[in-house]
Amino acid sequence: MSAIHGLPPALRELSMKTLFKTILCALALAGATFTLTAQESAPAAPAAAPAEPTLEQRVGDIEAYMNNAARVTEAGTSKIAGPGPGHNAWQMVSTALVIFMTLPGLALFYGGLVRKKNILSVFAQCFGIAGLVTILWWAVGYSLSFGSGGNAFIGSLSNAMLNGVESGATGAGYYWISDTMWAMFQLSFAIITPALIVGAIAERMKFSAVLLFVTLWMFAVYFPFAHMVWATDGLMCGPLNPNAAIKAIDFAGGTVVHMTSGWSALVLCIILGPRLGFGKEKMTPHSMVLCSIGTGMLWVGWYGFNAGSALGADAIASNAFATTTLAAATAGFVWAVAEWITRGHPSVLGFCSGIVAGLVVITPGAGFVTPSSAVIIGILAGIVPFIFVSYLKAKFGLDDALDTFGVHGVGGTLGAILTGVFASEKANAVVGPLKDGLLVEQLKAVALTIVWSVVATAIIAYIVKAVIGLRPTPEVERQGLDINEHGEEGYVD
Amino acid sequence: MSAIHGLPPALRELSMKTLFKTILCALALAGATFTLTAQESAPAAPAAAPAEPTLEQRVGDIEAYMNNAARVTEAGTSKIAGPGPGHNAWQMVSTALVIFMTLPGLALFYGGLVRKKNILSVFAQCFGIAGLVTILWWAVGYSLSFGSGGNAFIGSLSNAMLNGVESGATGAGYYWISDTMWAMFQLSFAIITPALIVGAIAERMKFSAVLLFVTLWMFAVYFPFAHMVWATDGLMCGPLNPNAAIKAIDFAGGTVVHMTSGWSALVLCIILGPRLGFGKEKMTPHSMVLCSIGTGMLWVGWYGFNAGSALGADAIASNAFATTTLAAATAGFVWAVAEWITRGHPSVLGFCSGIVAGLVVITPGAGFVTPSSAVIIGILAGIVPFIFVSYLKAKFGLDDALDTFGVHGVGGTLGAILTGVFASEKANAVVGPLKDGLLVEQLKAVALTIVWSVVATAIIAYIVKAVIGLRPTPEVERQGLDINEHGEEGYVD
Amino acid sequence: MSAIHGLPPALRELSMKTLFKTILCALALAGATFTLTAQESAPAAPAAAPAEPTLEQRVGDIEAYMNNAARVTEAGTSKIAGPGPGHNAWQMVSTALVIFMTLPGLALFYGGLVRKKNILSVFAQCFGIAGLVTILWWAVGYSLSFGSGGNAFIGSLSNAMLNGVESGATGAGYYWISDTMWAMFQLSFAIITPALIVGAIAERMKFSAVLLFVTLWMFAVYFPFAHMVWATDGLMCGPLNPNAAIKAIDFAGGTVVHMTSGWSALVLCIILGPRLGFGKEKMTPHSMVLCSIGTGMLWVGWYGFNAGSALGADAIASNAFATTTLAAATAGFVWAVAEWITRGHPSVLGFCSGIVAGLVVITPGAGFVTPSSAVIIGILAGIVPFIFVSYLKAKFGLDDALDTFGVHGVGGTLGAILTGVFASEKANAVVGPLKDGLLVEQLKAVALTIVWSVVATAIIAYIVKAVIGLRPTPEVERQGLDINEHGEEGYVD
Amino acid sequence: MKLIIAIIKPFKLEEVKEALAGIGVEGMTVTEVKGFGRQKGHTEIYRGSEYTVDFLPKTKLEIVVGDDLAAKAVEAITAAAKTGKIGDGKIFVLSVEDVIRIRTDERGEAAV
Amino acid sequence: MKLIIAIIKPFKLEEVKEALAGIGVEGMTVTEVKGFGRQKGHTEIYRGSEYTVDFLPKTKLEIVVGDDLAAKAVEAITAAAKTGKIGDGKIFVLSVEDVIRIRTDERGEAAV
Amino acid sequence: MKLIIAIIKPFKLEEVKEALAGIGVEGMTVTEVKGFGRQKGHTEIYRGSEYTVDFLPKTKLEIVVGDDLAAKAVEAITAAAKTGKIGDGKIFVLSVEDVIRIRTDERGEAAV
Ligand SMILES: Nc1ncnc2c1ncn2[C@@H]1O[C@H](COP(=O)(O)OP(=O)(O)O)[C@@H](O)[C@H]1O
Ligand SMILES: Nc1ncnc2c1ncn2[C@@H]1O[C@H](COP(=O)(O)OP(=O)(O)O)[C@@H](O)[C@H]1O
Ligand SMILES: Nc1ncnc2c1ncn2[C@@H]1O[C@H](COP(=O)(O)OP(=O)(O)O)[C@@H](O)[C@H]1O
Repeated sequence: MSAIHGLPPALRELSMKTLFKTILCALALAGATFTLTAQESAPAAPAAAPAEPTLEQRVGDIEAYMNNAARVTEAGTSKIAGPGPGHNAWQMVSTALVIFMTLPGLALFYGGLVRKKNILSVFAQCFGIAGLVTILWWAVGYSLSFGSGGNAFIGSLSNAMLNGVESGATGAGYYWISDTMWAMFQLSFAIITPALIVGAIAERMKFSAVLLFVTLWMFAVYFPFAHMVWATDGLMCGPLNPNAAIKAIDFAGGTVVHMTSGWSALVLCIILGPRLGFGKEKMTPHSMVLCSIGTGMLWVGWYGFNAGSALGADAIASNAFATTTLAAATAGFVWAVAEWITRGHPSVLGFCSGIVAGLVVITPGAGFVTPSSAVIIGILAGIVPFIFVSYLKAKFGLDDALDTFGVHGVGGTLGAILTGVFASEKANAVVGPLKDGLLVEQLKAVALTIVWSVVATAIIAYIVKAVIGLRPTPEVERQGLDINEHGEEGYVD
Repeated sequence: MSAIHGLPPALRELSMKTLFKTILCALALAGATFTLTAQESAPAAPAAAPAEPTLEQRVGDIEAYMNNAARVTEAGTSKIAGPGPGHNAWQMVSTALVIFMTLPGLALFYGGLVRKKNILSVFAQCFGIAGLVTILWWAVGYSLSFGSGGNAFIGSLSNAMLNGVESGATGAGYYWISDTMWAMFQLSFAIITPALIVGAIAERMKFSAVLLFVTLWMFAVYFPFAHMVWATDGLMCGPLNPNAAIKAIDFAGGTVVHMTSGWSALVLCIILGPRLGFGKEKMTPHSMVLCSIGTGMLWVGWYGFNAGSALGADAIASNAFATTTLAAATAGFVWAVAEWITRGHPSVLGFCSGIVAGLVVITPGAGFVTPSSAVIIGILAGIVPFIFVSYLKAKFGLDDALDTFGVHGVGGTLGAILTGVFASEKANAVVGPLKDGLLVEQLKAVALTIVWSVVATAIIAYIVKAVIGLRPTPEVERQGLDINEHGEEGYVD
Repeated sequence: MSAIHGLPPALRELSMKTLFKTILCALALAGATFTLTAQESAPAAPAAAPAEPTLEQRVGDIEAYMNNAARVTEAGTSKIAGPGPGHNAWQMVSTALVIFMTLPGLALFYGGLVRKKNILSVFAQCFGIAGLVTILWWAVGYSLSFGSGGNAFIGSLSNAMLNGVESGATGAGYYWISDTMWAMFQLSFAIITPALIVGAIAERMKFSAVLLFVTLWMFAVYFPFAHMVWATDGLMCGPLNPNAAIKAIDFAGGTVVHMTSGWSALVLCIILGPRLGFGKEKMTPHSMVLCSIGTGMLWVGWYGFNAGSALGADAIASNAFATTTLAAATAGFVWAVAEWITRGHPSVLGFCSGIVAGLVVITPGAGFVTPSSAVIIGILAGIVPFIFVSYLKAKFGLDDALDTFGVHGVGGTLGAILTGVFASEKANAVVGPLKDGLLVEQLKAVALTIVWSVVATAIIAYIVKAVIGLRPTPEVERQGLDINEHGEEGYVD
Repeated sequence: MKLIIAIIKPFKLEEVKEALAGIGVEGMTVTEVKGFGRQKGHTEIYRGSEYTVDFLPKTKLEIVVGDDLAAKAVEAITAAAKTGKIGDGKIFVLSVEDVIRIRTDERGEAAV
Repeated sequence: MKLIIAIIKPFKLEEVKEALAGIGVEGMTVTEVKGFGRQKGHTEIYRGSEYTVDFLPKTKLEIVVGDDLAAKAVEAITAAAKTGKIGDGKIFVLSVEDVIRIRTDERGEAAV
Repeated sequence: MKLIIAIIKPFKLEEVKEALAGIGVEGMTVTEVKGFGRQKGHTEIYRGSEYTVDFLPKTKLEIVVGDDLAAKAVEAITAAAKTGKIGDGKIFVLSVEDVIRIRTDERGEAAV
């Protein structure tokens, strides 16, 4: 609560009332619009023909494309109103890469870390979440996140069923990418975020409970955060919303993706309780091979995540590509060396953990910091989550099975803060006007994200527990989720 | 036969004679041109210099690039005659993605589903087909499919050995992609199509028989279909051939890829007979982990397949990207839920099957239907093949080992029909003039594809059986193909 | 030594003195600059505003982008001075693909070939090298390779810590890609090259020794070669350096990547000695499944390597895409058929080896030869390394555990020579003025690469041996590197 | 009581299991093993090297039965596992001194 | 000397090991096996087909002990492995004629 | 007849097999097992947790031989498997009541 009191007056006024209205309304509307209709509004009739652009203007438009900038022609007159090929190509690639991160990237990364008897449950959760979230996103999720005409906390239902999202139009996301690709790119983020939570509750949550939890969580946490941080009228959208109550910046999802999932994971894993036999039985990863493959895929897929968040194949994307590479490689190396020094062995799990931590921590700043800052961020990313995971976690007796909180929660929070420290207009002109006091704004965003995620998750978790229960029977858990919940085994001789 | 009688007169006239001439000629010519020659025709001498384009025209050409449209300058005068970077980049990415679908995507998807002792045979078949088809494609395949100067059923030999396919030229495929990339993109389709058949005959066909079968099948089925459906003078190329006897549409290969392979798989698997012990011994997938990895790769690779078929990074590609995503995710979820309801468990194999079914069914319509139609198509894709595979297949006593027919045959046919139902000019202007009566044309295309595939495959299968035999000895089959046919084991302790 | 005497006088003069100065200076400077500083030089102040470009010039610049050519406006006046979207998008994709080649591609390819007890050591080596080389590259490596103001053998320290490498600038690599992406693309090559060496020394080298060896090797071999072959003032940069002493061509790294790593691998594996039990115990690949997955990933990733080396999504890239595909598929098929004929079985390892050999051999010529030449190169790539690996290796009693020398050393050398034979201005205009006497220049480059790599590796290996020792204790080697060096097991039941 | 150890061809497991169930054997323990006998293995080739794999995959059954059932069990296994080809496997019979059912602490024949 | 063969539930391994260490048993050999008994298996579904998996994963311990320790060892295992639910497993006791420690060539009880 | 159970270090398998072939032993069955004895295991580290792995991979041989060959077989195994280091393993000798060759129905020494 005190965190809320630290918010600026404008926000305080809005917050409590609008917030609850928002959550309730989102949940309510969801049901209402969840009916399928194949009818779609007719395409907008062409307005009265405006003046032809001059040759100079036409060249200007093309140059704008080259520079990933706004068209110079008046609205509706551009001869190249559709998506620009290079930027749109990169957006398609990036979206495919982010989907690759979840399937099979994250599924392998997490799947390798569980015991043999639960590997398929991890895959089922990732596949199930991908399907569920896609359907939600199409129905109302995109619209609640980015539909126009909402408030600072949530969008609207004006784009339900992707109504009005035209593949030939641009501008919903950025100047030169197809509006449809914007919706798809954002979908890929909406899929991976709840999938990250799976790591904290692995090996001991019912499949039905996972799906119900995720459904509610998307409405209560994800859609509002996507809106608040990345919609032009969002509460915390520093770069685009001049009226933002919190002028924070988040390039590719430090708060929206990693902090929400990480802190929610913490709460859910506490409410759920530890795995049977935790602390007594050996629970070593059953396949560091799969985990390593997943790590490589996450690394590569993350270019879509970070460099794709430039929304164009421009200089910002190139910079984000470099910062991502440097942070990931450095953090992986530092984590392994830290293990080497403190425990005598540089482990493959150490490399994997460090690489993912580096990727997480650089995410919010990827397009805002310079490459050399990324190296420093990478070093910190290899140290801070390492200390948490290796020393502090045990103190708290947490069974964050695959360290979702340790890596995404701790790392996402660290990243959001370091973005405030290292963001530089040398890397991105957007930073210029926001740099003053940025760190404070970042801290406000961090505080709001933590409080919101923790409270919402606690409520949802208890609802799910009450309605269908969270955990399988002890026998099922002992024998493994794979054969009991999915009727299959991961490996058959 | 009666299917043929249902064809329009123009076609009936052509068909019987030309058809057989085509197949025979293709087979015959193949041998003749299969000799290697490094000499290539000299590049065409530049014609007498035409008038310089005006500045306005030059800007028009660039705008045409931006819109993935035809150049405005006269032929031979454009200052930007080569491939356009954004579109060509996307074509390269797409081609790489489709190759990724086969290697390792499909190999893993299928390989995970066989028993441990046959995993390498699946890999060998995929690798072998990739090599064989590439060599055929370079020698004559591309030319028989797309070489100019052919008839409605088959191309010519004018581009044998990729002669005349210049990387600096455009137009063979579309306005702005390199002709070479067109040949490579199509090659990636030519590789995966016969590789799909492998699923029906897994665990019990000799490697040599697979290679011989595929060689003949490419000439008798694939090259003709690629030509008929996608060449500008092809029999069923509705969008590009004003004289097409069947004005059907197939965006990314519902007939060419999935129906030909699926129906051929059915016939081949019947002629081959079931695996030893089928119905008595347990034949569970040996690794749902590998199958799941393969599914993820297929999903991601399919963006190259579908969005790549727009032949440019334009609005159509963006739409195809969205329809592909929505159909795949929805179908996966629906299939798993259908299992949950009917059998008590949502299995990972259910998710994987549904995802692939969704991808298959959306393929022919990916660039022709709207995103919301894709959701409906996804739902049907999660139900119809599910019913076939789970209930009907057993009735027929089929040993379609990995369900190539159930997913690609049934799904491809469903997709071709649904494309006729849902294609909309809102999604793609090309649909406009063809929409009237489209469903009937689609049904004709479906009928022709089934009849042709079934007849050709039956003939080829019996030829291969007569010449070298189809099946290994029972001992070899019992012990596994890996150690006997390839001298290796998949896993060594 | 006699190889050196065969060099042209200009080179002979330079060589001995400059060479040693270069190596020493590189090693010395490295230490000095290895301190971290977050300060970076201020961006260059804008020069006095030059004349506005005319509309014609502006259109010319855009056309130059379309054609991946030099801007027509005066330096500093272009309205589109930044990276061009299509080309830059392709460069980002290519870089991601090359990173995918190492992680997880190469790690899987090699990891599948070792025994179960050493699989994680291969992953650790790949991850460790990725981290180490990235840090070196950022600190001084890029600058020593491509920093301006160096000599024919090595760059300078002017771009240490990527100072002056701006994401909004172009020209460091090529006309339209971000300078930052050039640095990242080259980084991905710098990572995979030493990682290739791992194959020769697998299962028997201490992790610390690998890291120390690689550190020294980068300074003594990699950075100089990247400079000599690809920097505009490099000793062997035929296409860009009019003063090059050796006017050789190497499109994507036949000498720089495959020959340096292959020949160094040979020397290192001899100095290291064979694995305990070599020739007596069975040392079969523990998982041809992993190896096959890795092969598929290498194939797909290689498009970034080869087509990415066009530094733009242009006709040259398209041609390189085609030659890469044809050579890989052909070589894989030929190798397997060669096995079939000589040993009775086409093995999956045969396909994998052939595919990688095809990719290696086409690499130096990918953008310089025609597709049909690529087929011939593919055939040779399937035969020559096959003969070496299957027959000659055993004669020499070499324990090149995973055939790094057999495939990359032999294949890289073959490729460099065949590039001299098949390079054609039909494929690439750059070849025109160099074609005369090209084969001799290629042979000189080959000789220099072999001598340099062999000598430098021998010295470094003995240094590492003296300082920290190369091999683990016999017990550790017997029990496996995984549990002893990394405290983990690859597979846990 | 007797411990019957049977080494059989893996694909015969199902049939043997059914044959044993037929005569009232209610429990058994199965292990995957590698067998070395008269049956020849195969050759594997990896690049330069050829390896003779002379260990073949076999399935080992361990069945404890009362003395009365032992002969019938051996017969049932022999009948079900036979193909008549080399490599069909062997059966070893050992004497068991005591049997304990962990769940109930029962001992001797009652625990079998 | 006796050879004690115990088939237990896999997750009980750690407890049984500790119980045995408690009474002075210093060595044992562990094998992963599949067990078939009164405990029912589960059903697996793969597309069209349902399979009943009636073999359950079990862990087999082989422990050779001197005659004096045998009874205590059986007791320790029984106590540690019991859950009271079906599938807890069985213990078989066989007589061993000789034991040899390879490293030292020791024989008999001294080698145990 | 005797059942010889030998627990050896995995990398000694080839040598032991050859030694046995040398004295005329024609068949054996091999199982991968995990051994627990005086030899210390190693420590594995996974993020926050350290695990002591005290089970080491071992190879178990089961060889049935006629009474006459038993002593020689034990000797051959001991000689071939010895490294002199801790963890070399053990050999247990049990008495076998009957042997049946499934293929031929032969029994007793003839079936070995
Ligand atoms: N003396 C033996 N001791 C232990 N196991 C044996 C022995 N002889 C054979 N076996 C097992 O029986 C299997 C079959 O024996 P083999 O000699 O191949 O054929 P057959 O059963 O026709 O005599 C072997 O693979 C091995 O596992
Ligand atoms: N007669 C037998 N011979 C060999 N192993 C047996 C026998 N009976 C049971 N087992 C082993 O013991 C395990 C447990 O037996 P089961 O009948 O399921 O339960 P319970 O231990 O409660 O009697 C089985 O899975 C099997 O491995
Ligand atoms: N009492 C025992 N019962 C069963 N197996 C044993 C016993 N003692 C040792 N073993 C097996 O022998 C292996 C080697 O024993 P260990 O005590 O490590 O060394 P050593 O052979 O030098 O005495 C163990 O790993 C275990 O598999």
